[in-house]
Amino acid sequence: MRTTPLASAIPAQLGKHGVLLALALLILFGWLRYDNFLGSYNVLSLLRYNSMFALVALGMCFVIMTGGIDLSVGSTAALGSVVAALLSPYGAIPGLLGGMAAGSVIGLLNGLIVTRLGILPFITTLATMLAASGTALLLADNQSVSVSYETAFTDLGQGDFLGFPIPAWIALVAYLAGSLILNFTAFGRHVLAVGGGEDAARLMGLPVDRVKLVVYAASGTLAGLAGVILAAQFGAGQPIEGVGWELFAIASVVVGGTLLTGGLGSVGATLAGVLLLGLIFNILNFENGLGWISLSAYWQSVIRGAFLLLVVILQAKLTAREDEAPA
Amino acid sequence: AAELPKLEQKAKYKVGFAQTESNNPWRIAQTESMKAEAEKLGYQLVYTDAAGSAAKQVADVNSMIAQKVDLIFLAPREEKPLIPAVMAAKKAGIPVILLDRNVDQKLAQAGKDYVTFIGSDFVDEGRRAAEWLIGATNGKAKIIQLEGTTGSSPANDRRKGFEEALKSHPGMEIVASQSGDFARDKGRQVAETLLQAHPDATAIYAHNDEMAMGAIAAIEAAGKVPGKDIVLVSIDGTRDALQAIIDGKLGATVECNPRFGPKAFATMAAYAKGEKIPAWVKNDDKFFDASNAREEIANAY
Amino acid sequence: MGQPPLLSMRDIDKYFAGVQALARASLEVGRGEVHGLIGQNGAGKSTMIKILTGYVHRDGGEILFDGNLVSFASPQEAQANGIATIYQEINLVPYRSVTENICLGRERRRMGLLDWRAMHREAKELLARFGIAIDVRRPLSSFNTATQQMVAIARAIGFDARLVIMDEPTSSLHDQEVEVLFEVIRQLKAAGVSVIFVSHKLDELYAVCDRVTIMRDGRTVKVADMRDLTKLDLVTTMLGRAVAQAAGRQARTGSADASGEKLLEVEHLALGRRVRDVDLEVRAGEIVGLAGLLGSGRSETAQVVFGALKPEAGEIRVKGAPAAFAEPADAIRAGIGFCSEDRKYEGIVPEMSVRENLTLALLPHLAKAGVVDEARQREIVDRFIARLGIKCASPEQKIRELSGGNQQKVLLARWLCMNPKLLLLDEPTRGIDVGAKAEILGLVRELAAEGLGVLLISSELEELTQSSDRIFVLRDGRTVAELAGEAIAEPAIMHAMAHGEAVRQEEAAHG
Amino acid sequence: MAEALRLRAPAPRTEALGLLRRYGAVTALALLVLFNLAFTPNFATLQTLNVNLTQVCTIVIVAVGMTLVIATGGIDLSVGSLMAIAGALAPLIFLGKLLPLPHPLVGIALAFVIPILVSGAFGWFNGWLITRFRIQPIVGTLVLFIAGRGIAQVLTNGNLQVFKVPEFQFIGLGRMLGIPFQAILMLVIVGLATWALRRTVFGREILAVGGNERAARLSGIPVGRVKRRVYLISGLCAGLAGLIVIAINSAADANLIGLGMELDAIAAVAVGGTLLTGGSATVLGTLLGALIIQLVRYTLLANGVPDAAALVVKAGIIVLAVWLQRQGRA
Ligand SMILES: Nc1ncnc2c1ncn2[C@@H]1O[C@H](COP(=O)(O)OP(=O)(O)OP(=O)(O)O)[C@@H](O)[C@H]1O
Ligand SMILES: Nc1ncnc2c1ncn2[C@@H]1O[C@H](COP(=O)(O)OP(=O)(O)OP(=O)(O)O)[C@@H](O)[C@H]1O
Ligand SMILES: [Mg+2]
Ligand SMILES: [Mg+2]
Repeated sequence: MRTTPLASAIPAQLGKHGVLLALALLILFGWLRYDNFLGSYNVLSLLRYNSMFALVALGMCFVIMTGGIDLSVGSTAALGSVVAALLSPYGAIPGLLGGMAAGSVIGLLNGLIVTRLGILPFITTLATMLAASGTALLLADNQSVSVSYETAFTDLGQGDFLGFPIPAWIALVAYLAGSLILNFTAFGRHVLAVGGGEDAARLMGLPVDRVKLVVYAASGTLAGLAGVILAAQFGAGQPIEGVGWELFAIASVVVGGTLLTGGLGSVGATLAGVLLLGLIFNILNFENGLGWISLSAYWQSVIRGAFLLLVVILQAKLTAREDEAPA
Repeated sequence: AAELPKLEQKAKYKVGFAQTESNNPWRIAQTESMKAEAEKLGYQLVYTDAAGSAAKQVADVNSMIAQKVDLIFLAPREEKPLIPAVMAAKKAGIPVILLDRNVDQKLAQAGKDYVTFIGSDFVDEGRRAAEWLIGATNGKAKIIQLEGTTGSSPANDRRKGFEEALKSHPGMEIVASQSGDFARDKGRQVAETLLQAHPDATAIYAHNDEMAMGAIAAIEAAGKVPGKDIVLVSIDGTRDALQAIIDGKLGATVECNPRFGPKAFATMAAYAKGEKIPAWVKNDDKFFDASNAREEIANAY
Repeated sequence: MGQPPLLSMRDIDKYFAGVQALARASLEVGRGEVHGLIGQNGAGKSTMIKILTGYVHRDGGEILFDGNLVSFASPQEAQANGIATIYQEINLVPYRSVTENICLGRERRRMGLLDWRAMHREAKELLARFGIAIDVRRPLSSFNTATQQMVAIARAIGFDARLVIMDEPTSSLHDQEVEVLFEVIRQLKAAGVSVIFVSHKLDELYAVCDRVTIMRDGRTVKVADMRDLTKLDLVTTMLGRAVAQAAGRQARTGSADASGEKLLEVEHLALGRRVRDVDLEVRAGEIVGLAGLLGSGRSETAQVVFGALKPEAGEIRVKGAPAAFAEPADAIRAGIGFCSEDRKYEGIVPEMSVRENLTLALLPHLAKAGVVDEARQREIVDRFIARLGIKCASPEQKIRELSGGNQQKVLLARWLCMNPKLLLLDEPTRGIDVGAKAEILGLVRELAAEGLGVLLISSELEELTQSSDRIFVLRDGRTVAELAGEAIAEPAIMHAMAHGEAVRQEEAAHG
Repeated sequence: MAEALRLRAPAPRTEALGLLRRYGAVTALALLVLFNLAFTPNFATLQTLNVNLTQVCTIVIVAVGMTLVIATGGIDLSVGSLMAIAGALAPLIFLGKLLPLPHPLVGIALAFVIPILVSGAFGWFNGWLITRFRIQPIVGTLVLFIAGRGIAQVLTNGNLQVFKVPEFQFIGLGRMLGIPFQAILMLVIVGLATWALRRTVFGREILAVGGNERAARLSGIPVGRVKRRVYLISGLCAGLAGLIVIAINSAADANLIGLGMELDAIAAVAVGGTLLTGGSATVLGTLLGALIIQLVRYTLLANGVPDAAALVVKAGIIVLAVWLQRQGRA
């Protein structure tokens, strides 16, 4: 991308390299160690499953670039899945739109509380996280809501297009759009400016509040979309799903080299981050498949933590080097 | 729809066990029992843990399919969201045996989409708890219900069974019903609060033993005597619970045996031989109270 | 002309937490006029401007812009109405590219998408007007304070506004850039654009302004044509008293200290592209000036000496003993103080009180067993507030609420109260009014007389020549000249700053 | 001229807000108490106070550590997991599973010391990670958030450890002068932290680092050490809380100890009026914040509000309380 200003290119590039390197190594490791690891079945179901997290992480990426954070994405997705499931009998489109709308509502709520009441994003979205899952449980009457198999709704999650999972297509399109918006629209640059220095952005006359509002709304909507896929892929709206999704998303974004303090970020690297972290679970399952050391769930979380540590340190080292490099 | 996939007879199998979560004694006992049995038979066990997420559990099953296991034991996190996993396995020609929870019968049937369901009946557990309590209080009690994790199917079913059984007994009144997340600490805190708000309560029904243990602590903290001032009944049959029964603190507990290993692999062998497998291989769960706690505690988990 | 003035602010009142910052202040700017705005630190200049641009809301008064009543809700709105502003603290986004910092808010689009080529070109062209040629794609943070200031100005010019406000734009500029800036201002004037120009440097006001408004304690005390106003009038009106004319060179502690012990010796210091080969020496009781063009490496030299940056090569000796400080803390323990040029990002702790800020570096000495001796703390704070004439509601006031100049004074006090042996001052009088400036330089000299060694980095040659016993001149990170005694004169320094290599060769030839 | 009138809103308003801000949390708490007195069956009893005090202790203790961390501009997601580690470790020690014990009392003594030190060490590790590699606190502590519980589970193989050791359980069940011992612990810790923040150099350093890190460093404040210390303290607090939890339950369940504690603690800090951006902190506020959250929980349970609805109400109250706090800061 010749036309991207180096300013955002350099760090993002390094971030990319860090995560891409790790990703490549992990894939190589899996390929050498396990049979059928790169088999189309595994790859496709991996993509199908992680497309949900990809969408959530995309929204998170934008929020974080403004210097904010959105803890509500997980339960927003759950809410979206419930709404979508309830609407699925009326067809794929109503389900889709319904789920996304539910997400948008939570997202807008976040945006409004953050901008109008001036409450910090962390605490705001912490609250809406509770609210969203509460609402989901109420709507679903405390249990999973079966989707209708009469309509084409389930294709949104289970269907293929050109031999490629539809959810993955959706995520792909979303990321292309995201990258385009970030690098080639005024809004995208404003997002980064707000994250780079809110007061400055304000004094520069940028519509800071509107930018934030839109970003949170977008994050909510994407979470809602993830919820729609959740419902469609597993045939049920699940009010108690989405636990810990926000942390998964944050981790992917950071692993992708985006600064949590805002102002710097890369959409593509975020996607790589999602795949990287998603792959860990898959690898661990295959490891158990070898049947030598059948890892307990506990060791798995220890290993996952250690791995995150590794990647984050690698990431930090790269960015640090970038800082020192004579600008 | 297509035929139920067959399982050819082999000396050694590579079987998958998709566990729901490992964050409570019951699940841990279940996993141990499965691993032990697999070891005994010398089978290779592909074990995955969904950490309480139905979605991840489906992904886990998919990774098993990718690894071309011979058969999958699935302990469904929930009834509906696991349907895709069952169907995917069937499509890949891998038979599935469900453990301890069934899947939505409208969407998948035993003998057609999966081999069978081995397990207890949560609704029935709730009913048995209710029946004991009715007897123990001769039909008159103000009950506090400590529910399991909101939205989880055992919580829903155990509540359903219990409340249905009480319908015919106007003397049995549920004064408060709140979730204790199947956890001892949360159960304790909720019990403390509810006892405070409802000092007239005479009985507690906990959806599992852990919460019952918490409730006992709460009752004692409130300066009352568990078993006398307040009657407790719960579900699972853990060693703790049986000890509490012996100590006279807990009234009774409905067994919900986690040791699925032997029965699960036996069923698998039978299926390989081509025997006819019933749609529901019921666990005949015991019922523990003062009468049998002493002799049973030895082999409780 | 019958036309109403472009801007007239009348009877503006402003309270901050009950304290009155502006009292019926007024400001009137004609069309195509360059209007000076001057006043002591805390007089209310910046507040006046922030009120005009809608960044803070006024508590009273009215604003007429182009003849009609206005009340901008936000800088955005002011901008949209043709008012471009350069605020006192540089307010740009460090991480983003120069282009973005210039073009944000009025992006160029092609088919709905950003047209980066056009925007880079525009940024280049705007900067070219200031004789600056840099890679506009690089993050702003990779350029030095002066360049950043120029970018801020370029941004403001970029909006073809009808009123351009500059709040102390020259505080971090060098004479060269200042000249360029003036040229641009004249261009604007010629184009009929009005300019509000805030500065503490009198010469600058006389150089560009047609008229001037003098503020004092939140009031407008005088409006006059620049021509009809002598420097003395201006200063006395502004301070409300006569100042002891800033003492000239003769008042310096004199070359006697050439004998003083060597506090600091720096040899062949190098760090990256900015510091290549710096030699320095500071003796006890001596004020050593450090001159150089922008980006010549002075600040980073100071930061290296202070242990804030790690040198790649060279030797630093303190009192003869080799010293390589890993952390500023070590340098401070060795009796060195450093007052950064970047007040906002390296100086104040905004949420803390004046008291806490002032004693921040002193804390370890104020503590008995880790517990702060608050009585002593207060006593010290009160003393320095008095001594430096810091204008604040009380020592408990949050420092962010102080005016720029007063914040600077607090930061100076932070180091003076340490009574250090060696003080590194990077642009210490930036944004300080003439009265305070004379006081501060006087104070520094007193301390020097008591044996303090001072390294004074300043962009004001006058300041340097007046205060320094010795001056080192840096050029592109190299020490290119050392001037002492009678050799200290502005022409000599300028010559060295401009074509230093030559000088250096001569020296080499001699030795 | 209506506009001018709107603009002419000098001192009084700001002072009113100042009051609100100073007493925002208190007001919220008072309202809650009044509500309960009105609607919650037999609320006005000592036992109620007792129940709430004992239940809030662990949150407060953890939240105090969290307050210090947040004051430096950081955050600590790992507290829940650290509680689990400490909680899992203690029984292993006094039940003698880890090391042979010359005398049971020795085991009990060690069971207090070692777990707290261990979780403190992990806390320090958080700080080291964050300072050494300049990793964002949220991510740096996320590592132990994930791995920490795993470690605790590995220690115990996920098994529940039940015990009856009165000497040990005193911190959870004991009483001094009729006051629950854990409540006394809590008050002592709150007092200490308040004093340290107000009077000591360390307190100033914390606020300076949170307020402007670069300035703090240039003023000779050992930024790295300060940060590592607050995370260490946060770890110690979490460890202590972990011990209290298992003591009350006379059982340690590595899977559940302190689950979700990080969010409760952070909420308490925020509701208490400490800025999550760092540079300011009020430990007493945190205490109030925790009490508010606890009382909300109690109120909802006691009045039989179903879990789902309770979540929504909680959300509303958190936002409201924090908003009250913010007034006057505006
Ligand atoms: N945000 C604020 N809160 C409280 N008081 C403030 C605030 N901003 C400015 N003040 C007070 O208003 C008065 C005027 O400040 P202002 O910044 O306008 O002075 P100034 O003329 O710009 O001084 P300088 O030349 O040093 O920049 C000062 O006394 C300052 O303490
Ligand atoms: N990459 C960077 N990020 C942030 N600040 C920087 C960077 N590079 C240089 N600076 C700052 O820019 C300022 C100017 O750089 P330098 O010290 O080399 O020139 P100088 O002679 O001090 O110029 P000035 O007159 O602006 O102080 C210094 O304060 C330096 O710390
Ligand atoms: Mg000013
Ligand atoms: Mg400099």
